[in-house]
Amino acid sequence: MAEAHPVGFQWVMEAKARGARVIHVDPRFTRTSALADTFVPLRVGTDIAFLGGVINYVLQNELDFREYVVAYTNAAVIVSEDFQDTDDLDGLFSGFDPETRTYDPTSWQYEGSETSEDGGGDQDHVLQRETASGLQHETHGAGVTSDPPRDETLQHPRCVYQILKRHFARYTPELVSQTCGVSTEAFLEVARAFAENSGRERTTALVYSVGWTQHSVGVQYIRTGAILQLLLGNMGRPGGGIMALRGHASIQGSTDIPTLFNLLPGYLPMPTAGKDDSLDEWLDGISHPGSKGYWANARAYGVSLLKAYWGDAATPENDFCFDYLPKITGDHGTYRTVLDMIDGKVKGYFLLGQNPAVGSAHGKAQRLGMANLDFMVVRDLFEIESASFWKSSPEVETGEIVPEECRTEVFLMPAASHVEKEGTFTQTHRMLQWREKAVEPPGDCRSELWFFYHLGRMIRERLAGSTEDRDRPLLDLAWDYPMVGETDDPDAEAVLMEINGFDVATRRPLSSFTEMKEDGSTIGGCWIYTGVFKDGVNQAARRKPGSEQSYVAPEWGWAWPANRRTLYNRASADPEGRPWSERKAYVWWDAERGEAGEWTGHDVPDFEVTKAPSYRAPEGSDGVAAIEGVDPFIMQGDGKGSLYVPKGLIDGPLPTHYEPVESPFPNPIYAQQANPTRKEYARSSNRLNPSPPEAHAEVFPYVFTTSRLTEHHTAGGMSRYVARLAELQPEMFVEVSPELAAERGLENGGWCHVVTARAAVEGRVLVTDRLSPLRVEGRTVHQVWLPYHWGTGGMVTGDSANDLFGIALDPNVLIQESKVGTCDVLPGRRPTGPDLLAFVAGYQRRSGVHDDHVRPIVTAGPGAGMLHSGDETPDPTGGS
Amino acid sequence: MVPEATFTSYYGRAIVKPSPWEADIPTYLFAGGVAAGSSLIAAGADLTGRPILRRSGRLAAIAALTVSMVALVHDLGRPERFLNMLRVAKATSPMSVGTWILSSYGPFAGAVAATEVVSMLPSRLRVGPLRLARLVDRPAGLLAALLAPPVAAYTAVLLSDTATPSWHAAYRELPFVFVGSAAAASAGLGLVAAPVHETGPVRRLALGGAVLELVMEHRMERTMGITAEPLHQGTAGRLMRAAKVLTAAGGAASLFAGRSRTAAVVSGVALLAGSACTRFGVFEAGQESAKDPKYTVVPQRERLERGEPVRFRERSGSPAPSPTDPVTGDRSGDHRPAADT
Amino acid sequence: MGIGDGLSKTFLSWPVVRQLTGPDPLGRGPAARSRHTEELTARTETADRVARSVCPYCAVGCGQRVYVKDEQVVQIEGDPDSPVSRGRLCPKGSASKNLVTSSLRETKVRYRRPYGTEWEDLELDVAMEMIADRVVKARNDSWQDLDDDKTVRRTLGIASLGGATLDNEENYLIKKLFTAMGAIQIENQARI
Amino acid sequence: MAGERSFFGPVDPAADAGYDEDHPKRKGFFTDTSICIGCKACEVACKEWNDVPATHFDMLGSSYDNSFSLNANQWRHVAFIEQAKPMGEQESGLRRQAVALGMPTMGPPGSVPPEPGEDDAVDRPDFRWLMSSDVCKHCTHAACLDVCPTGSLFRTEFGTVVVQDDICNGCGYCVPACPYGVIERRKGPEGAKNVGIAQKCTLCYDRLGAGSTPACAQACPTQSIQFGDVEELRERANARVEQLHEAGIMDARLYGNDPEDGVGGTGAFFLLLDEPEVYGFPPDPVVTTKDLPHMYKRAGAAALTLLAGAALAFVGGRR
Repeated sequence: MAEAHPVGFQWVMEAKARGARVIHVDPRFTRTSALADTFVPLRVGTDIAFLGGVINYVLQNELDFREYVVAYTNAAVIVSEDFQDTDDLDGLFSGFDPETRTYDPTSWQYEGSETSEDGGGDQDHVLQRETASGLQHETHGAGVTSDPPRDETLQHPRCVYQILKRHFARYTPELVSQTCGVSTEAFLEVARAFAENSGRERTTALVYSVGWTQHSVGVQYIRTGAILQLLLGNMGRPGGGIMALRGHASIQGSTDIPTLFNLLPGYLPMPTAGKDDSLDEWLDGISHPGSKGYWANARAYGVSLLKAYWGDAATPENDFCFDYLPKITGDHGTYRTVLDMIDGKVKGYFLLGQNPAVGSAHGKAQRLGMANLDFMVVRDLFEIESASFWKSSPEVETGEIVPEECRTEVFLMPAASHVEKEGTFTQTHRMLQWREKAVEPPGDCRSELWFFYHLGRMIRERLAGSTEDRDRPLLDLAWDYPMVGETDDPDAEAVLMEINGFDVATRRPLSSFTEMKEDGSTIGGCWIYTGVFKDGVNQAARRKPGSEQSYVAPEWGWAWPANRRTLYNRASADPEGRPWSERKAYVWWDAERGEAGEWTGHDVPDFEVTKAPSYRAPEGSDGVAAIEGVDPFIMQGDGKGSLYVPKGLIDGPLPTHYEPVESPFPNPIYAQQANPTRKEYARSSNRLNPSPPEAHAEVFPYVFTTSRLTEHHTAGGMSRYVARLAELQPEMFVEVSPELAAERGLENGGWCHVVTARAAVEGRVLVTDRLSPLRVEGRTVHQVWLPYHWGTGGMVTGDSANDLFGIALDPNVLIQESKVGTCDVLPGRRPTGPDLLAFVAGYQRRSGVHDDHVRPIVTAGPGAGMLHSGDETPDPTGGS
Repeated sequence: MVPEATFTSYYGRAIVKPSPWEADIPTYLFAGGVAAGSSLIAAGADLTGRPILRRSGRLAAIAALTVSMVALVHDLGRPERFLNMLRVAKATSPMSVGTWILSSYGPFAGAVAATEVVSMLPSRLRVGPLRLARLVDRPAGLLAALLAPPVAAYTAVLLSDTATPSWHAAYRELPFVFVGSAAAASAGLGLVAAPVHETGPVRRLALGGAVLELVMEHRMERTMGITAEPLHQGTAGRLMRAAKVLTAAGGAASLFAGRSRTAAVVSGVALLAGSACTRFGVFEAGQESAKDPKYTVVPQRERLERGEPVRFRERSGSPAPSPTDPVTGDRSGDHRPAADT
Repeated sequence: MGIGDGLSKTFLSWPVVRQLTGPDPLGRGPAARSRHTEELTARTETADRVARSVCPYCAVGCGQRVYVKDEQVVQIEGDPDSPVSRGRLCPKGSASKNLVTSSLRETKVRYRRPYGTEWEDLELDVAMEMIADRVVKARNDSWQDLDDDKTVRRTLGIASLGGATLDNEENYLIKKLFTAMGAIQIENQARI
Repeated sequence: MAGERSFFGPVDPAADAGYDEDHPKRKGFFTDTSICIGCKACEVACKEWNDVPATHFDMLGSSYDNSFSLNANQWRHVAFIEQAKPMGEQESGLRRQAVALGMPTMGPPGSVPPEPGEDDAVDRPDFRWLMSSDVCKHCTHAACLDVCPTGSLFRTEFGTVVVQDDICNGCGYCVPACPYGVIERRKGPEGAKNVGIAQKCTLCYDRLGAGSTPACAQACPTQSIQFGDVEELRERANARVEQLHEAGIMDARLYGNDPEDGVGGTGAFFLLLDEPEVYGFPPDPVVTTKDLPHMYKRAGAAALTLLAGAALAFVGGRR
């Protein structure tokens, strides 16, 4: 956190100064570790084992916050008797189909709902994996039965609590030590600290940076954290929670208002062909009729969005132009798309402030994809590597890209900087902050708002008069914004107003998504952002000084939803609505307020303000009315925190330790080596290093990981071109322990290169005690660390660490595993030119990842050893 | 010798910075010394009727002064701002003090050189105001001579009033080394320039200067502790060894300079060279001492280990030391080790 | 008179005279001050205006104040009012002015024609027309009404990556336009 | 007004330099290195505000320090020290390594199979990573200021020491005078402003005039760099040391806070966790001008010696 989010770290230091204990768990000793009370180094890719161990410690010693757990989580719910855990099936859950490598989740359901309408029967995990459906759950869990059978004593052998207890029983301190390379003593210290600092009077916050998501089990990493925090009663309470430290100014915003293939604004799913063929099918798939919670109103959100898109053309008669929405049919993610580029299936590619030639996994695939397009538009501040791939990428040196033979037409369009345009960012705290425009952009620099508005205008002009059905969505598009400024920019505030939504007839801005209508009388571009223009005021532009308001600072910017700063904060009060403790009071029920009592407190209550704790839903109710006074998790189908997830996750209802896709170790717990449901594009241009039980894993004996440095920003597009930052970390380097340096003959300040089946990357050697070898499964493992900021452009250049990774994805969200891999490390500089290709090919040969090599993905159960060449056909170009 | 010191540093990086000065500054030190000594010799020669020695002294002084001024200006980062030196008169700055000394000395040295040149003109050309030259000739020469010793001596303070370990630690003896060096060099120049019959005084001055320089240099090294090391190492070491040999040889040869013109020239050249080597050697040693954190850390660390950090202590019972001498070393508890830098 | 006054003023402002006549005989303080020093003003004081902004780097969301003088950004520093950052910035945020005023910034459209080996210049409006043409053509050429008999109404020929560094309003228009266009491979850093 | 302590000893430097009674309180920095995260925001914020050029684009291989030192183009410098020492009660995690599980070795080629007792070898000493942002000390008795022959370096009303860029002629004398090696003559790069003249931290003199905080202190994310009235900062520092000692970090000590030290105390002082020289500070710095009167005496004596010697040479020669 100190490393990549230094200013956020001030609050950790503040907490520390007030007596908080800071524990840092990381593969290497970082700037954060330097200031932590305790640093625990662990083997990369073993976080589930580590946190699973803490969960086991909590459960075995009954240290959970029982009152919270019983009232607010699904601990008491009884699960189907068909459910079989990984313990029974050697690393697989019940319902596994080795052919498709997916689960039929019917047996995971709550008792009694296995066959019900919203049970598992209708779930198509193959499709869900392809469409990264896990991302839809950013705001909510998948729809689950609202009223399952419960045992509040938590004694029923099939209640979630007991299942959890059995599931994690394997994660003993000894197993944690053996798997993670952490001493039992250090592990127990963390477990004790976690438990001791949670409960009625105290809370523990869990902070991760998004390296956690870059694993083939990334979603389950976070699930493990969530289970632990729910057990300890740390969710929805001040000083608790799980904080994701995201890495880009508006990455939260670009997820909320997604530029993502499977989502529409507000986490509405992109319709899937064959499943969402009508407005009703699409909306019912979201609202799960019969479920509790705010998703029951999905129709209002969806219709308001369609109205925002197609305005007057969207009418009840034509299902609000639902047909205009293109349909997805599977995986259209960025990695799939890049491979399609290599295969010649993509014609045009827009890069908007993103530098995948350096920042995405498997840099070579990225660049080869770019070299095989009709045209590419790069919008950036600088001439980044992705703009000049045709003349300066490593493949030009190796002869894989020949400028004279590369047909891609490239437009490098200079972009306006953050001070040259106005608009909102949504940062990691879900808060929208409005930026004022300071100056006009120089020269041809333009904002994305300008570019896309005018591009749309010009396309519409070209299609005007077209009678083609396909052109209706463009021609009917509501594409009319007031122009401002010297360069004819669309008015960003008008766009924000559309996002917020308004009443069509009166143009009165909506103050809350509860005002959205199903009949098309309101528009709203992103329902969760409704309220940002409450009372016609740009709430995101509020800047009441922090020193003049409470510590929650509700009058600075605006946080979705409804300006709530802590989600699910109803959980900060006990079931009766009283604060769990005076120390930790945050939101509570005040029976004296209003007509019959109201929720009040430091934050906007994340609950219906007048719904008393004593409220119980009438029989047969659904939607918001079904949320009872003791259901804090109002976006969940049952109003409860999910310790166990019967629906919505591709790889299992509970997290379980799988080895990284590339690992020098066999899974110490199960025969199933790695995530059996992961997405892997097996093709010659995407070689993955062998791992047990495959042979030749020893060719890549070391584990490597990457991360950011304080001095740089992701792929370097905003730091390597900036002198003040470039000089602070001017060269690519590789951190190794003194022990590894001795083993491989590496000298501090000298050169070394790191090799995988994809690439060899060189850097200067930094020998440091901050990395230390770990003892894992009875032997010593060395870990290597690389920053990933460099490329061939900018003021300081160097090899790109992301070139080392192959492509293997988490099945829930299709995010790549780019935080762990295996490698070899050699002293000196890497070969150059064609020799480099031969050098890497030599490693491929020795490690057995030859041309028609296919990895065994399922290593347990009846499908063990089955080859999944069907996942991907070899690419025609042959690749590397 | 001081045993090899163990000490801690930050990646072996220097703590204090070496001066940004290059060969200009030791050249300036040397030339300034020659100028000052030459002015003294010229005045003595004038008073004792040694016209060739007088002339050579006066011309040498202005030539050396010119060299030194050029070197000084050339060394500036912003030579065009040279005159900013006259913006203030700072007693705390040896360079400011030196500037004002030179500003006082320079005009007289220049004037007397001018009158000397006038005296060399054929009499038909000595017309108008030039005839007045005779009137200012001797007074100007004597004033130049009176101002000359500070010119020779202040340069030692210039170096010592720094945090450069080997310069600062030498501050007690360095002025004597430098005036000795100035005397020897200027006398050496006199030996080269003047006929034997006029060089009696400069032979004595040469010998005296050489002895003073050698003796005080020896004493200096003994009081500097570890910071004397750079005087024996590398380029500085070679220069200092050469300086000693040349100065000693020049001094010895001066004993025969009264008999042999050759010996006089040899002695003179050796003394000039010796003086130059001394200036360059001391300069270089200081630069090296600044580049190695050892010479900053070790003396200070030793002080701390002894429990004698440099700390201000109010003299008990007595209100204030004399205003003119606020900080000299007689205050109780004000420890003054040999090599405090 | 005037000249005399000027000379005397000049003489009296000569620091040596100030040393001799004032409270600073050593010439360390008031006597040594230059006119430039007396006139020194922080450029945050002389700025024409201040824009309230937010750091463009990571997702902490630190407040920034952007000082503008003569339509140039002259300083960017932390906004002490921000309850997020309390005026503090990390090295990247602190380098924001360097980012937006960097001489390496592209301010002209750069064009690389197919099989080209060098960048060429292109007028902005020409570039826009060319891009619009190519989008329309690529869309037409790769249009797909059906996929396995299922209605899809889309193109798989146009892809986009990026958005995490952009504004919400921009992401909104990007998604809106691409969706209307039928382009679905619209992705950003959140997938990475 | 100058006085008996103008060269050494506790004094209010602004008053000593001749500012009148109602000059502002002395301003300075208290840099608490125990909470420095080494982010270098101070370096960048300083360079942005003061337009200090970027010149050093080489990796040094000294932990994360690629800025080398304080110099003309580096007015803040963050030191990084990796040490085999414990940080108070901190559990670095790097000390206790492997637990011997007595399992059979199955190391692949390329990894060294553990020998009997290797676990002890893996059991390394403890570790800590120190970071510290260095800056000009703004000494009470500032040698750079004292030796400056042009009056370019001067004492401000805030008690700080500042170079006047319009005056400095680049004589370079301040460079060797500084006991901390802070100030330097700017050598380049070409086209940068103020090349050829002495450069160092001004404690953002222009910002102070506007009532603002110096750029580095304003940026510092963890308030490792604290700006304020020196007197108040000294109290804060003492309290902080006490607090750290209570927390078991007995290494904590202040550096430069003592008005009776060799430079009369510094305006920018530090809380360190090891000996000063570990961070590249001189352990017991003394302002060189403390000895200046003595130097002048010696030089006077030497000058008289020369005069007398010359006179003797001529007088004695009368024989």
